[in-house]
Order: sequence, then C-alpha cells, then structure tokens
Amino acid sequence: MSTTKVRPARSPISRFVTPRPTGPRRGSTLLRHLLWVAVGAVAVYFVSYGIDPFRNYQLATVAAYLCVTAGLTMLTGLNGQLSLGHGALMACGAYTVALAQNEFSDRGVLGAWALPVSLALGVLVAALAGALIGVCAARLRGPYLAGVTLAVALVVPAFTTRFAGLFNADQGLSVYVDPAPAALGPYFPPERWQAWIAIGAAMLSLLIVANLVHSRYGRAFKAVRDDEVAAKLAGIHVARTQVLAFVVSAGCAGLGGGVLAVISQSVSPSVFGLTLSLNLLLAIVLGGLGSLFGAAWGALLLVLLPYLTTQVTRGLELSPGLANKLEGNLPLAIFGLTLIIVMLVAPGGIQDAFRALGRTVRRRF
Amino acid sequence: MTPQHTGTVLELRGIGVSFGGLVALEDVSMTAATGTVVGVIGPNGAGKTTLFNVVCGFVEPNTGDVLFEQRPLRPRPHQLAGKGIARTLQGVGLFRGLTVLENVMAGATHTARAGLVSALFGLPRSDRDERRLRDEAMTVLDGLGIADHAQAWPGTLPYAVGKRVALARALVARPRLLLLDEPAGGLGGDDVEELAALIVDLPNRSNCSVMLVEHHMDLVMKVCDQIVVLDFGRVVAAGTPAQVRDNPAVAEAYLGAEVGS
Amino acid sequence: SDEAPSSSGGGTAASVPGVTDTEILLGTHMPLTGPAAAGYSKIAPATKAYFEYVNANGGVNGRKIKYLVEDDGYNPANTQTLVRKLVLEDKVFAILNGLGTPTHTGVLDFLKTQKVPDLFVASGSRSWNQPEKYPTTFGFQPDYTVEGKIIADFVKKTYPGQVVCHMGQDDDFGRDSLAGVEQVLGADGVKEKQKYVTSNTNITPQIQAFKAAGCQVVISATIPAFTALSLGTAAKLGGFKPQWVPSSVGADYTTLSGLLGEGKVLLEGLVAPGYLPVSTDTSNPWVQLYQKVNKEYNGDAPFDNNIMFGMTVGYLTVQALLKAGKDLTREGLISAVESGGFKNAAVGPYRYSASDHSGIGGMQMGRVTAGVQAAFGPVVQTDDGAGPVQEYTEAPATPTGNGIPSA
Amino acid sequence: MERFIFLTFDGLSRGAVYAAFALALVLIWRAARVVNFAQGAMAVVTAYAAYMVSDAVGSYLVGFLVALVGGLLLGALVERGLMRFVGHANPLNDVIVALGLVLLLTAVVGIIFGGEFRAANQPFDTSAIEVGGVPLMSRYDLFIWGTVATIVVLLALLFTRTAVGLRMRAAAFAPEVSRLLGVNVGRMLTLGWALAAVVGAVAGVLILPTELGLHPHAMDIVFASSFAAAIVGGLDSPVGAVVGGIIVGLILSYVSGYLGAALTPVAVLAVLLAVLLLRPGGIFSGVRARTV
Amino acid sequence: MTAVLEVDNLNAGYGVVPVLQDVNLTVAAGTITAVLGANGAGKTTLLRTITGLVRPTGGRILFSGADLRAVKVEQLVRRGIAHVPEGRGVVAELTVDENLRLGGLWRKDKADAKKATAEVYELFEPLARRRAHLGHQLSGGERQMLALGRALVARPTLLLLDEPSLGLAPKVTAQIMALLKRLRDDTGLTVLLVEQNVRGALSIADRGVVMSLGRIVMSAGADELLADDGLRHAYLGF
Ligand SMILES: Nc1ncnc2c1ncn2[C@@H]1O[C@H](COP(=O)(O)OP(=O)(O)OP(=O)(O)O)[C@@H](O)[C@H]1O
Ligand SMILES: Nc1ncnc2c1ncn2[C@@H]1O[C@H](COP(=O)(O)OP(=O)(O)OP(=O)(O)O)[C@@H](O)[C@H]1O
Ligand SMILES: CC(C)C[C@H](N)C(=O)O
Ligand SMILES: [Mg+2]
Ligand SMILES: [Mg+2]
Repeated sequence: MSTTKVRPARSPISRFVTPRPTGPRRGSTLLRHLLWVAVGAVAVYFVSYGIDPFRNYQLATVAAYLCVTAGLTMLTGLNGQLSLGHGALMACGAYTVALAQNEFSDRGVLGAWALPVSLALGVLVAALAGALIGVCAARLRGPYLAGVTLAVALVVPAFTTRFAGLFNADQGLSVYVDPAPAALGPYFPPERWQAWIAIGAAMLSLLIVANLVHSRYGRAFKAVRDDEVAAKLAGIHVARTQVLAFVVSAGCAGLGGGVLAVISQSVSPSVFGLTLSLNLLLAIVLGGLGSLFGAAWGALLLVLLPYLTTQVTRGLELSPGLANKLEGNLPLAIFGLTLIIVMLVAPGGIQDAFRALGRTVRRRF
Repeated sequence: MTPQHTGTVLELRGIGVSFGGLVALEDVSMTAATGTVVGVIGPNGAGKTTLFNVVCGFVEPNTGDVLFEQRPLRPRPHQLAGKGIARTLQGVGLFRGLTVLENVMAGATHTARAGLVSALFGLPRSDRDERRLRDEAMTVLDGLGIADHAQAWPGTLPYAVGKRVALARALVARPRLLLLDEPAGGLGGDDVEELAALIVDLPNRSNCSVMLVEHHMDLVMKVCDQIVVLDFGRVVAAGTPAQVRDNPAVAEAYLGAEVGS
Repeated sequence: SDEAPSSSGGGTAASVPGVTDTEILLGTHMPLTGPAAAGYSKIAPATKAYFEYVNANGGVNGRKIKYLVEDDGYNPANTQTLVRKLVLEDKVFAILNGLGTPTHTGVLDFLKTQKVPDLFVASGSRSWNQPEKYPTTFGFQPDYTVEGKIIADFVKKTYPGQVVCHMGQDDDFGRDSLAGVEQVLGADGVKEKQKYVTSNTNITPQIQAFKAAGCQVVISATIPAFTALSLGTAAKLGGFKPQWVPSSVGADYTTLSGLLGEGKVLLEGLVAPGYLPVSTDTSNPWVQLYQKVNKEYNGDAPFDNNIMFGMTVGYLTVQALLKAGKDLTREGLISAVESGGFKNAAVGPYRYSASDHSGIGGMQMGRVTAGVQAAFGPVVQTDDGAGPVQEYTEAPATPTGNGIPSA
Repeated sequence: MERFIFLTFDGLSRGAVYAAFALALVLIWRAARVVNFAQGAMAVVTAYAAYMVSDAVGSYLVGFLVALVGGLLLGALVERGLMRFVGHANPLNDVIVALGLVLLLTAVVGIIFGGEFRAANQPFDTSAIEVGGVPLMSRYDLFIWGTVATIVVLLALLFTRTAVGLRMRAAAFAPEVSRLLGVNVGRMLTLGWALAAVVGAVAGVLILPTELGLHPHAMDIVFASSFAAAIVGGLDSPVGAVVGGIIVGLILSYVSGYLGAALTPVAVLAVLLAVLLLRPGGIFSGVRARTV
Repeated sequence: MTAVLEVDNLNAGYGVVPVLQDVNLTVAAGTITAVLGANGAGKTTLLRTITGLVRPTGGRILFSGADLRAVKVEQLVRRGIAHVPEGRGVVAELTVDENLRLGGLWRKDKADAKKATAEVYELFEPLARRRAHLGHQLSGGERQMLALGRALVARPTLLLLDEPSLGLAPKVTAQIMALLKRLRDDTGLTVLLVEQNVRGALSIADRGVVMSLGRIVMSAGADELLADDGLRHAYLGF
C-alpha cells in the first residue's frame, strides 16, 4: 500500500456505521444472549396477552420482518454488502414452507414437529440460494452488487410463472397451518399463536446473528468491510467471509419468509417483489445500520409507518372529488416525506439518534 | 517456538513484473538470511512496494520464483499469516470499525480453532478461543507499550500509536518473516528511535526476520544488516549499509546531496 | 384481555361485528395507487357514492352503510394486513368487492376462519366459486372461462373459417380465458397463442408472431393498457389489422381511447363482451341512474365502465342486505346471497345458490362504431364447464322508482 | 431467419430506449457518485409537464423544450433542496432519500393528474419501415437513436474535453481536494444533477410513447432495465450505457420472442451475471484500481 | 516585511474535542515557516483550520489583512493560497495529466498554466513518464510529487504544505526543499511547512514554531533553533 492515509479499497459503508465496542466479554456468549432472548420472549409473551388480535398480527409481522432485518443489517451494516434482493430470498423460504406444509397436510402427517421442519427446510433452501448469490456477490462491489441483487429481486414472478404447476404463478399458494394447540383453550385467538411462532423465530434469528457477530466471524465481517487488503493480510479469506455473511443472512431471510407465509397463510410472488426488498433496506437504514436494535426499530417501522400514515389521513373529511384524488396518494406522500425527514434529521438511524440522546442526557446530568 | 532456520528465510529469483507496458520489476533476485533485517531502498516508483506485493501475492509476477524457508511459495494473501509471513501496510490501514484490541485479534485469525457451528451457537469452545485470542493480543499490545489504548477506536488514536497497533496486528500472528512498508513514514524523531530499537530486537526476541522498505535513511542504516537497492525495477546495489552508502550509483540515484546534516 | 372469540358469526344482533342499530360497516381492498390503479381506483368511490345515495334516502332498514376503502396498491402483502385490520380492528361486518386475483387469494383462508362474508370479489378468477372450501366467498363478474367460451362462441359464429389466435396475460386471467376459448373452438382451433407479462411492455415479438401466423381474429385476455398496446403495436407492424376481441376486463372504450390518444381510431370496429350496460349508452335507465348518483355523490368523476361496475356492486349489496333482513347476521347475509334471484343492471343472471358462488353468468357483445361503444345481439350465458353457450331470454331489469332496491 | 432479423431490430429499438435512460444514470454517477433511484420518478414529473404544455400549445417541440427546462430545474432543485443535506459520504442514505422522493413525487403526480394512463404524443410516424416484408425500425426509433448518439457525443465531449467536465469528475471523486483547488463542489453537484435530470427528462419524453403511456409509475420498469443496462456497460462510461442498452434490449427481445415474456427477468439476471463475473465493473470499466 | 498570514487566538476542534487552543501565529511575506511538533500536536488541524476545512470555534485568521473565515474554501486558490493536505489528496480516478490540469483550471492565464505544468514534469521526471496513468496506479512517492506539482501549477503566493517529504526519497526531499527555497528567494513565495523531517525543514526555514497539545509552545528563528542545543533538546528531541 502506498502512503495515503485515505484508503479507497474499503467499502464506503464503513464510513458511517458508528462503531460500538464488541470485544469479547466475560462469561458465556450463549448464556448472555439466551438471557436477552428469554427476557425479550417473556416480555412479548405478556404483551401478546394484553393486546387485541390485530395488534398480535402486527406483532407477528414485525417479528417476521425482524428475522430478516437482523440478518440483513449484519450483511449490509457489518459486512458492507448491499442487497436489494432479500425479498427473493424470503420467497425461497416462504414457498418452501408452503410446499412442505401442504405436502404434510396432504399426507395427513401433521404434528407439532411439522412446522419446525418446514421452517428449517425454508431456511435451508434460502441459505442455498444465498450461497449461490453470495458467490457471485463476493466479486461485486457497490452499485454493481446493487444491480445484480435488484435483478434477483425481480426474478421471483418469472419462476413462479415458469413453474406454474408447482407455484401457481401470480395467484400463489395457500399455506396449511395447524390451529393453535387445543391445550390453549378453544377461544385462543389464532393471531396470538401466530405471534408466538413469529416471536420464537425472531428470537432464534437474533440469537444466531448476535452470537455470530460476537465471534471471530463477526470481527472478520467488519474487517472485510473496512479494508479488504488489510483483512487478507490478517489471514481472513475475504470472499469466503462475504459468502458466509450472505448465507447466514439468507437463512434469516428464509426464516422470515417462512414465518410470513405461516402468519398470512398464503404465498404469492408479488408479496416478495422489489418493494419488499427495498423496504427491508429502508428498515435497516432507518433503524440504524449495523445494529440489532436498529434492525428491531426497522422492523417495527416497516409495519407501523404505513399503518400510521393511513390512520392519520383516515380522519380527514373530504369532498368526494378531492377524496378520490387524495385517497391512497396522501399516505404515500406522507410516507415518502417521513423517510426523507428521518434521514435528514437522524442520518445514523433511529438507534443512533437514541444513543446520541442518551449520551447528551448523561452528560447533562 | 518455531524452529530456528539457518540459511535463508526468503529468496527471490528473477522476479519480473510489468503493468501494461510499464516494467515495474525486472529480473530481481535477492535473499534474506534468517534472523536478519534486510532493507529495500530505492527512488520513488522503483518497485519496492511492488516487490512486497509479489511476496504477498497481491501481484502475480510475470517471471521468477519466490522461496520461503527454502520452499517454493505460491503466495495467496490470506494464507500468508498461516504460513508465517506478516506485513504492515504503508499508511496505517487499521479496521476503523474495530477497537484496537479487536484489530489486533483480527491479526491472529489463522490461529483460531473454533468453527462456524460453535460461533453460531455461541458455544463455550468459541468463547475459549476468543479469550485466548484476546490474551495474546493484550500481550502483544503490552509489549509495544500501548495496552492502555486497547479499547480505543482507531480514528481517535495519535498517528504514531496507530502505526504501532498495525505493527501489533502483524506481530500477533507470530510471523517468521515480517514485511514492513515505510513503518517510519510520518513518525516524529522519538517514535522513529523507538521503532528502530524494536525492529533490531525482532530477530532475537521473536525469532522473526524483517524486510524493510523505508526512505528514512537514519533508520535504515541503523537497523539493517543487509540493504538491497532498486532503481527502475532492477537491483542496482546490495550489501551492508556501509557498502551501500558509499556506492556512488546509490548516492546519485537515491540519496542525492543530503540536506541539513 | 378477553378470551372470547375474536369474531363470530353467531349470537344476538347486538354482538354482530360491524352492525349497530344505525350503521353497517363494510370494508374493501382496492388498488388506489400503483401501476394497477389505473381505472380500478374508480370502482370503490363509485360504490361508496351509491351507498351515500342510499344513506341519504334512509339507508338499509334504517342503518347507514359505511364503506372503508383500503389501498393495497395491488400488493398481496398489503392486502393481507389491511383485510386483517378491517376485520380485527375496524370489525367490519363483511368484506366487499376486494379486487384482484393474487391479492384476494391471500386472504381467503383468513376470511374463512373468521367466518366473514366475502362478497362479490372483483376479479374473474374461478377461485371464488368454491362453496365447500370457502363458504363465505362469492364472485361477481363472469369468470374468465365463461367469458372465453362466450367470446369463442361469438367468433365461431360470426367469423367462420377465419384464423383465430389468442393473446393472454401470463396468469389465471389468460390461462382460464384460453381454456374457455379452447373449450368451444377445440385445442387446434386457436392457431397462435401468445402470452405477455405486465412487467414487460415490449409486446412487439408477440404481435409479430400473430402477423406471421396470419391471424385474422385475435381474442385477448388483456388489461386495458395491454389491449391498447396490442392494437397500437399491430398497427405499427405494416398495418396488421386483425379483428380484436378483448375480454371485458380490457375493453372499456373510455379507458382505451384515453390510452391511445390520437390512435383511438384503431378502436373502430372493436368487438368485446360486457356483463353490464355500456357506460355511454345514456338511453339505458341504469346508466341514467348511476350518472345521477355519480354527479351528486361522486364529485362528477368521468363516467366509465368502472363506475358502472362500482355502482352495480353497491346496488347488489343493498339488495343482499335487504334480503338478509333487519336482524342482520353474517350467516343471514350469506344465506341471503345464496338464496339468489337478484336482478339489477347486470345483463345476465346471477347464479348464486348454495352450491354456486360464481357471479353473473351472461354477457352481451358490444362493438365500437363511429367512436361509440354499443351492445348488440343476444345476451348469452354458459358455465365454466362443458355446458353449452345459450341465449338468455329474460327481460332486462330496470331500477325501481328512486333507484334504491326494496326488500 | 425472418423472425430473428425482426427480433434483432426490435431489440435494437428497445435498446435505444434503455440506452437513453441509462445515460442519465451514468451522468449522475459520474457527477455525484450516486445511483439516482428517483431518476424515473423525476422523468415522469417532467414528462407530465411536457404533456400538459404540448397539449395546451399543440406543439410537440414546445413540450420537448419544457421537458428540457423542467429537467434542468427539477434536477437542480432536488440537489439544492434535498440531496445537498444528505450526508454524501454515505451512499445508503442517498438511496433511502431517493426512495422517499420516489414515493413523494409519484404520490404528488397521482394527486394532481390522477392514476389513469394518458397517451403520450410522438412527433413522428411510429410505423416500422419494412424491408423485404420484415418490419424493421420506425422513423421514431431512428429519432431516438439519433438523440442517444447526440447525447453520448455531447457527454463524451463534456467529460473529456471541457474544464467543467473535469471539475465535475474531480468534485465527485474528491470533494475536499477539489475545493482546495478552486472547484465549487456544490455548484458542480447541482450542475451534475441538473444535467442528469435533463437527460432523464429527454429520455422520458422519448420513451413514453413506446410504453403504455403517461402514468405516475410509467418509468418503473424502464428504470430497472436501464439500471441493468448501465451496469452491464459500466456506470462510468457513456458508451457503456449505449452498449449495455443494446445488449439488454436484444436479450429482452430474443427471450420474449423465443422463450416467452415471463422469462425476461431471468434473462436480465443471467446477462448481468455473465458480464459482471467476467468484468466486475462492467464492459467498459477502466483499469482495476490498485489497492496495495 | 509585511505579515501575509495572521492567526489570532485561534481555537478549533472536532466535535466536542478541542484541538487548537489560542494559537497565535504571524507569517511574514516571502518567508518559510516550519511548523514542528510531535504526532497529534495539532499541526494538520492548524493548516486545515486556516483553509477553512475545519471550522474554527474562536479567533481570527487574516490573509493579507482580509478575514479568511468569510472566504469560501473554493475561493482560496484564487486569492493565492494553495494547500497540499495530509495524505496528498491525489484524485485517484483521474490521470496524472488531469490532476495537474485541475491545479491550473481556475487560472485565466492558460498559457502560463501550461508552462507551469511543463515545469512540474521537468521537476518530477517520474510523473512525466506516467502522464496517462490514473492516480491510484502511482507509487506513494509519485503521488506526493503529483500533489505538490499540482499546487505549484496554481502558482500560489502562500503555500501550505503538510508533511511534503512523507514517503519521498531523500534525493527528492532535498530537491523539494531546494525548490521551496528558490521560489521564496525568486518569487517571494510564502510557505507554511509542516514537517517531521525537522532538520530538513529548518535548513530552509526562516522561522520555526513548535506545537504541543494544540498550542504553540515555541517560536524562534530557524538558525536560532538549530544552533541552540537547549531549545532543540527541549522541543525537538535531538
Ligand atoms: N497496479 C499498478 N498499475 C500500474 N502501475 C503500477 C501499479 N502498481 C505499481 N505501478 C507502477 O509501478 C512502479 C513501481 O511502483 P511501487 O509502488 O512498487 O514503487 P515504490 O518503489 O514502492 O515507490 P515509493 O517509494 O514511491 O512508494 C510505479 O511507477 C507505479 O506507478
Ligand atoms: N477527524 C478527527 N476527528 C477527531 N479527532 C481528530 C480528527 N483528526 C485529528 N484528531 C485529533 O486531533 C489531534 C490533533 O491531530 P492533528 O492531525 O492535527 O495532529 P498532527 O500534529 O498533524 O499530527 P501528525 O504528525 O500525526 O500528523 C489528535 O489528537 C487527533 O487524534
Ligand atoms: C377485473 C380485474 C380485477 C382482474 C385482475 N386482472 C385480476 O384478475 O386480478
Ligand atoms: Mg511504496
Ligand atoms: Mg498531521
């Protein structure tokens, strides 16, 4: 390397991810993270009892997205690889779960084990697809990676149409899901059960990603992002590291997609289109790139923002002529404007803004 | 401890590199004896960094062979650390998103034992591995007198400390050959002195031979056992510091009339 | 937290979701924005306008209808959330006229579990007619297979011996349409079959294939934008001018002429079936009624077949609600629809019964002459199976006095 | 054979369309190092303006000019009023803000003009000229190609021959150093955005008649194909944009014609991978950067 | 002699971290001032604050009597100030030729800019052989030459150099020092020179200032500094 202090080889993303100390800590990583997960799960368990079915459904959706954003924020934030195609990876998981569940139900072999097996298959298939894309992605940088992953996001409908016999083209498949266990009582709302499933999956996804981030692999992810040349010299296989990040985040996406299929009891290609992929990216950036808390904020935002913008405009009393023009468009405009404003006001995302706020408060008092 | 090799740690035979039409190295042969510090000097653009790049596998030579500890080496950058070769980059080249400690731990990646599965599930095996790496990294940081900075971010470090961290990251891999590219660049007088002491000590203390590219003549003359001079990609002189200093061709092409001394 | 079922069909009138003494709450999902919104975004406002008209005249059994319209942008992911919101949060009585095959398919299972009436789905997929599997779901418009059979029957009789080809959207729309066409013409009755996808606006290769095959009649299962694109593209290819016979989905003259601009002369002679009176037929009493409602309650939006569609859905809904009686329950509504016998603007019969949840079963051909689309010939009806295409002879209905159905 | 010739020419005329829009993406990339995801939405806005004016005045040319001027203004406005305040060191924030802008612009257009399709005017006959019974290209296609060629030449001249071009490139790569050397970086960015928006606006006006018509989302699909074209050619190269446009156009046409329209996205992905795995910076990428 | 540059009670820092504290400095026209000090003393920050790349939090900077805080960075070169920043700032994606052209772009006198470019190629002969190479292809030293040459093409009256000898061969360092001296003597160029190569810098400088922890702790004639062993030991460590 030449003597420049400014080094162009690193991913530009590294310049704005606020670093946080993540050195090895005392005690067992697994136990520490399990504790977090347990606390989170218990909290959500009680929350799920306190809210009505629709909120439970929203919670389940947040959790499904959280599976994905956790992996994506690791890929993009910590490893510096941009993916505009995670929607397609979710589709891999979702369709696998759909086919597996329906197959199980057709053969009448459903049981408590069936759903976990289906989800595991979904993760596997998505991870395989992720490996394939990841191998290509490892050679690509910046907008070129963006372009290829964007093209990936667009192929889902082509596959479902080409193999319409299996995937039923645009119309998609409905997904057989067992009702909540009878032990929970006859009036147990299905949405709450779905929320539990989704939360379980999200916790698993978070646990895995958190473990990985705090291991030497997490260190390697960041090293590769920051400086590929130095990473190689440190004995890190750059391409392999990038593929690994892609595979793990694809697995998370597969899980999220599978969960989404379960809670919505259906899959169809346009659910997993470019919009979803862009939304996921949006979520992790708005939430705070590279942090799992940011991923959680992002998932929450993805569900709440459209909901709130619609609610806000719902109350307006408009003449029919005006209503015809504004309906639909006004929430979208507000949504767009919100994105812009958040990015201008909190360029490091919500999590970063909170952290900064915390620092200021601590300094004041 | 690694076995003490007698003889040569690195041998280059007839290395040639060209970029498009530009010949960067031509028929460069040299040897570095085990346990010595070998300096590579020469005018800007002479091909010194390129020579390092060949040894590290960043540049594939058009001709010639690299031998490491008498065995042919087909270098691939990420395998070097495992083979016993480390290199510092010019500038600082730290990972800005990792703390000083993590930066150094990253340098020992090849010694990690725990696999992906234990990492994914946060198993004790992975934790043990991490603790071992941390202890090793702390030892090296301590040895270089910068343990205080272990939790700091690279961006906040004084330049000289940053360069030391980079050195620590190279040393934690326990290399038998260390390639230093302009380690004194940008350092002040005191820091250069300390660096010199450190480099001289490396072969004895850490059983590590050193190849050094540097324009800081005081340092080069002080620490090197042998010096190779490149000009326009060719070896134009080689020998002890005294021999090289007195070589008129070197003075003409490289040293010029020293200013102010 | 309440352990009661989140929604139920049974119980006393007081516990029926979405129904109070003064109000009936209905909800729908529609593309109001996004690429698919063109045309379709006008349907729900029209239905709503008709409800307002009814409300202004006393409502249904003293209850006013409130219609919640959610914009799903034709994205099934949104549909799934919004329909759950309508059912679980807003607690609507029924889902009405949800639009689109892929969008609505995704909520069938949910609506079934919740036992929510799922009325008059706005798409010609055959999926809505599965009374055993989805007992609460009902279709509305003639399904694409029925339509395909009717078109093919017309083509067979009107253009005997001519080379017939088919252009279809690469989904259930095109697939079901082709199935209907082939049912009538036979598998080798269609010489050239081409498909398009909405995400690829270059259909020149398909049109050229028609030209090369010497097609004289092209039956198309296309949305309006692609009907217009097909006609325009064909005209560019050395004046290739087959007889186009598009599905009613993509044949609204107002929409097509807007799409084609100066090229609207290409529409001259276009033939297409319809299940409602043509919106430009101002002599039709239904058109007159709807135009009046449109003027007063819909901001006088440009009147086209989408508004006809929306108003008819509104009218049919009021008919069904009236039939379900004062003690409104979800089961009651479903039985009311299943009991059938509705007559309104639709030119053909509604086929609703306990074993048939498909919608309108008859259509009439229309032709564009001198820039005016007008119906001609008999109303014909058929089923989506092997049944024959027959004439439907019952006299068309007319709206009652003030245009509000009575029980 | 006849089919092949036909599909080839069809692909070439579609390619022109993608090339035109890809040029706008290349321009903004060279000027500001961002991929402007809002380029399509911005082009839609100017196209509506052009449509309104040319409809009112009854002259295509006037509408065309309105698109030009409108693009210039809109591009400058977006940079001055918005992009400038986004941390430019951060590529993803740019992307998110651009996506927000897409939503906002599309919604506003939808509110003002409604969601219906409108016919877009064209100055020439779009009937294909037939040679030996095979319809090849229309005069309109030739007009597009002519415009694309003109833009490429102008861009190449701008970047390689003029001081402004040099300033724009320097400002994009090294803003701080450029300022020290007297380059008004802010102005260069505004200029880059404005010029890119002009090219995008022209492309939009040219493209719309070949598409479904004017609609808030009219450029969505074009954007995706053109982005593919731009990166196949290499985002830094105007010539690359044209070659990329031709490649994508041809592939889409052949695949549509021989394998079915549904498979075109797969074909685009395959082409991207085939090209980028061999040349990760696109066909016309420059020398691999020295990293050590 | 008149003061070209006056720095009054200058304070500056990054975020909440203060770096420069009450820095006072006067640079006379046609002189070379060496700014010395340990790593992290704030030398780079001083230069960057003078050219407005870092916002001062207090104090004044006068250039030929005019307050520089009111001047935009891009206007400085037109007023005759050139800054070769730390890390050189070669535009890696532009060719050597384009980089040099960039240096003279602002000038009205195109012929002289051409001439200046030719002089640079003559001075740094490795660059002449790499005109069409991109910045990133160059070796470390070649980049340093390019950055320096580019500043010279701008024909400044005040030149701010941040460690110009970094990574340069001793012979080239000597050439550059000699060049600076010649430019000062022949054209009245004023130079503010940050250097770690203390002896090299002081050998051509008129004055030396020593910075420590963001303050100027010593300011004296260069000869004085070199001659006085006590001062040298105390502040420069040799
Ligand atoms: N990737 C490359 N592409 C083109 N030219 C290159 C490349 N790498 C090196 N060169 C050229 O090869 C020559 C040798 O470069 P190298 O970096 O090895 O010089 P060096 O001896 O390290 O010089 P310095 O002392 O200035 O760092 C230089 O002229 C440089 O421009
Ligand atoms: N961008 C920055 N953000 C935060 N702190 C910084 C930044 N740049 C420099 N510093 C800190 O400011 C102090 C002064 O740095 P400066 O670069 O001015 O020193 P210097 O004298 O030029 O040192 P060197 O000889 O290493 O170049 C140092 O402590 C450094 O860590
Ligand atoms: C009538 C339309 C709503 C049909 C639509 N194309 C669908 O089947 O989804
Ligand atoms: Mg070098
Ligand atoms: Mg400095």
